[in-house]
Amino acid sequence: MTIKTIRSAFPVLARAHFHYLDNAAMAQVPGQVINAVAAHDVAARANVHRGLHDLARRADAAYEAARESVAGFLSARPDEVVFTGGCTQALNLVAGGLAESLGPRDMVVVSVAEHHSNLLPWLMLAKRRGFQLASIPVTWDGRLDLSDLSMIDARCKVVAVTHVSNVTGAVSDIPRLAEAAHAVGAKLVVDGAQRTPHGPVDPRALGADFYAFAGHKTYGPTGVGVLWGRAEHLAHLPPAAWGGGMVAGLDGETVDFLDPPRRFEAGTPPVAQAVGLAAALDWMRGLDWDKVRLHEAGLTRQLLAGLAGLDGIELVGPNGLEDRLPVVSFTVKGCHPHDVAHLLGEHGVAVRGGAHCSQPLMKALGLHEGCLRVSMAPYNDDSDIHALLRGLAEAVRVLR
Amino acid sequence: MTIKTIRSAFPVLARAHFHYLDNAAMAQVPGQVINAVAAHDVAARANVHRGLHDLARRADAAYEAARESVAGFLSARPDEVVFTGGCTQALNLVAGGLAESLGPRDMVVVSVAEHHSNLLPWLMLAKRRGFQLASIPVTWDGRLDLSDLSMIDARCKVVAVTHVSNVTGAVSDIPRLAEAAHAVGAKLVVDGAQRTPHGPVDPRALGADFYAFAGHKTYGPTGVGVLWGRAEHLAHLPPAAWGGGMVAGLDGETVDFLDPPRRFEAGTPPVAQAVGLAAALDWMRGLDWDKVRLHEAGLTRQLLAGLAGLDGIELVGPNGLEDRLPVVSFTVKGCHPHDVAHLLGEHGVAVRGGAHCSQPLMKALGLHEGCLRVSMAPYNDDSDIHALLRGLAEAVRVLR
Amino acid sequence: MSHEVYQQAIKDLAGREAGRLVAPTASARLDNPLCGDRIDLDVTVADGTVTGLGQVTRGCLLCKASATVAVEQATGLEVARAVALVEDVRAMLRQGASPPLAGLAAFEAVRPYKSRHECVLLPFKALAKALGSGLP
Amino acid sequence: MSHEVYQQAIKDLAGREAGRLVAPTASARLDNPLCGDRIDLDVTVADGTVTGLGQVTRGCLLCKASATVAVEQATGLEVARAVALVEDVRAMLRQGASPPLAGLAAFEAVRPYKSRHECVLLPFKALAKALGSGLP
Ligand SMILES: Cc1ncc(COP(=O)(O)O)c(C=O)c1O
Ligand SMILES: Cc1ncc(COP(=O)(O)O)c(C=O)c1O
Repeated sequence: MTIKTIRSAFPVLARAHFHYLDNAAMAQVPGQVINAVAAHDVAARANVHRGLHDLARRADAAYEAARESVAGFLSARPDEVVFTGGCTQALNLVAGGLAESLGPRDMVVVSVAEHHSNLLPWLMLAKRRGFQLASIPVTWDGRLDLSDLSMIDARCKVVAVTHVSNVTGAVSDIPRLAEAAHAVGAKLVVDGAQRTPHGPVDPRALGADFYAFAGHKTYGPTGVGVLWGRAEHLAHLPPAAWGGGMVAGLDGETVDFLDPPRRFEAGTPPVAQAVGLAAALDWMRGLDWDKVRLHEAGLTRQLLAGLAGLDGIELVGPNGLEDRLPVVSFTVKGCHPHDVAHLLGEHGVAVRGGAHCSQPLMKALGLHEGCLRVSMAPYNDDSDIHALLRGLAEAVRVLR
Repeated sequence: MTIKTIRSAFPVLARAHFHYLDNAAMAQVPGQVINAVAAHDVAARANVHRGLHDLARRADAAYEAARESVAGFLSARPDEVVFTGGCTQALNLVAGGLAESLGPRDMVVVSVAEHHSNLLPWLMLAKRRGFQLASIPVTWDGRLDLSDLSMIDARCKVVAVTHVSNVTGAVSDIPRLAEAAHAVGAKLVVDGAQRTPHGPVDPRALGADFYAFAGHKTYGPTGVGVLWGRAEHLAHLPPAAWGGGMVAGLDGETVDFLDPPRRFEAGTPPVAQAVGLAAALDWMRGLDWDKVRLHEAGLTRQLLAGLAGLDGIELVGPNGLEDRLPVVSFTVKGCHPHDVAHLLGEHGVAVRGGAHCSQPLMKALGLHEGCLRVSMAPYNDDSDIHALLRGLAEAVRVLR
Repeated sequence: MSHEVYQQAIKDLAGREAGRLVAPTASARLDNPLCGDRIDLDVTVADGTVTGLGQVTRGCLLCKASATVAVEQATGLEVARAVALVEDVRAMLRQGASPPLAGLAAFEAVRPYKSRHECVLLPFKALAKALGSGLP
Repeated sequence: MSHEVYQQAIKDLAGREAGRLVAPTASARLDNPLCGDRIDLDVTVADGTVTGLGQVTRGCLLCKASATVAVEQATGLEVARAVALVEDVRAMLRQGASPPLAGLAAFEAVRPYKSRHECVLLPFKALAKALGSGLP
């Protein structure tokens, strides 16, 4: 399995002089995912659950097989896997469900490094239900500062943190947070959006109680995400969205919800997208992740070294490779991130500039104008890093 | 434009001896929709909003063009079109937003004919926020009984009804309901899931304030739906899901939401699915709907006549063609709907049997075992009706 | 039209409804609200053995037929054995295990139709419930 | 690398920040929190005419350059005219209308880059806001 083989699976990468380094926003998609979705829509398209004709049986089988594929990726049980419309929806689902039993004497602990999608649901529900919200601060290099976890006390019922920062690539110490949360009987919700693009993960072994991720960042289709939850917790979680396909009985005001996972899948689920996500995860599981991780780390090292050689670059986040994934953010002295990203784009290098839906982190790190983010995937190679560094030097020359 | 031309757009229909009459659960998809989604994922795949590279600009353009296409289909403004994960999610979004300002002195009026997706959100929010829920009853043939609308009184803040019944095909008198709702200052939420598969619609002209529909029932992808709302109402509707991409500013506890429609699109939206839906609606807008409606009515007439000629069939819903779309439900004396649907399925005829996520209607009509539903689309033809009637006669012979 | 699932044996079974018992030791009502199926099942037990069974079922042919097998062939079984039947029937349908009761052979044809498995299982769930084990 | 958007004219404009006025008739602060852009704009008005403008802008080059055009070329305009500029700039960017101020010609290159339109518009929105019209 060479990087060339990996690249060749992605039709979009065949474009010449095109360097996609915006993977943390949305990853590209292998041809087999595109084909799986198309094939499903031609040969197995029907609504799922209790269909009695041939297409419906195929759709049911494909959808439940997709659930098993996700379960395999997460080393979990299929009935612990809930398909949602995205990572944000998964986080809203678990926040909405858990918030049902929270009130003014309770607290939820998030971190300053959260993406808005793992902050706003808790913030808005806190206003609504009156519970407290506290934030784990970050260190100067954007890591969660776990030196004082005393805020995770008896009032704390939920700790909700990101597994990997979408800005800095820093990997959170989930086992340590799990220990702190479980010591006070709190549940640990982990936002895995930036972790799952870099290989299979075992949220149960990490100590998470709930784990969310997005299809489109994991080489799968848009329009699908996953909420995993321990069976014992899903069993008690009330649904936070309601509709067809999730009730067993409905008699007047009495509603009898189906067991998980269907209780959480109100309405027609994203069937073809779940099938596409399964194809993406199957593709991922075919990679040698020890090798891929080395490759990604190599690119990160190369990038960090290249940035160190440029004038006026200030890193945002860890400057080493330990406990970090291949997401690297930085500022360029005297240049607004949007101007730089724009010029890089003209140069065929796709990166992102801005606040990255992480305004509290930007504020904590004093980044009023946001920063530039380079985020890599297994299909990136030296040429992408070279193009970026070359483009960066030229952008600075143009802008200054 | 012949039915043959229409059929030929749908790859799945090329299968011999295959009669798809389960369109109300999920419609089939034209090849051009499959291609549009695949093409997007190869050539314009990136996250939307503020991307500064080429792919991101294409993604933005494609996504906003999709919004314009939906707006065209609904004779609406693009900023009145919110993309959601489905019709159920659209209904949860509007219910959640409107419920924010409802309390114990308020009332929401639904109907007995609602699909669970337009009932459960209101029912659950009523429990939570303490407002009252009242139901418009149905007549013996499953139509909304509008003879006494006195329940739509000063306490009533929202009327939420289906445009077309997913069981009976009956078309609700939306203008009359709009008049009643608006007379008391209530808002009218219309569930258009079963209406949009049968041609463009103008919710504003009908008097609706909000209108929801599903992509997968409208010849588009799964994983996408639409909430339309009058600009003047969307402007005041609080969001009911939160995440990235929907806030302008976030400062401590102060959240400044973006204007509609983005305020309601938390997280990465179903970009490729929106593009696919637009392709589906563009395909629809290319049809001559006067002709298609005649064709659909002809099939309905043929089906009703055929059923009348069979022994022990009892119609559920209107027995005529007036104010009804091509959805026909019935029971077969002495035969459980699931047994009949199963045997029809073996015969290559896809129909649905059961409660159709409409338990209150089943109860009101005394259908403990549910019913069989035949639902048609423009691509259906005589041969489908013949196969159904033949299959039905044989199923009855086998089962009795 | 394939009649495999709706073979005569199934229809015959479905046509034989035992009716309720007059003096049951225990009873259970079980619904499958998704399709409106409902079974009322009565059982008499003596010395740890099922000594009598009755049932009235509203539901599809498969459910009615399965209910008949349950009442006709679970009589005489030890309670623990009767309770375990639901798992055995599930294994028969899902994993291709052999039928735990002779009368269930007719239901092997249901295996490929996953959405019908519940219909066959419901009477055995009701039996387990009546025997006080709760649902699996 | 295409420099069209970042031509020398834009860079020159961005480099000329007028600074705040000492005794403005009105001021407005406007944020684009999505990218952290912030403009503080001061205006003096006499007899229905804009007589002076000042600004300090934190933001990208396009925003800073546009702010310079606004303060340098809106002076002398009638208030209503100055308020209307934001719509004219929008029309220039979106519909290809001609630049409402000579200095805006340099911004025609921004047309294809929709996500940058807001950067160019912000100073003109601030101008309209300062002139008391509220935002469009
Ligand atoms: C009338 C009606 N409303 C709402 C829905 C829900 O749509 P979806 O399942 O696509 O969310 C359906 C379809 O299942 C329906 O028929
Ligand atoms: C860390 C993190 N969490 C959550 C999300 C939200 O994911 P989505 O936008 O796919 O719902 C993202 C991506 O935008 C992310 O990077």
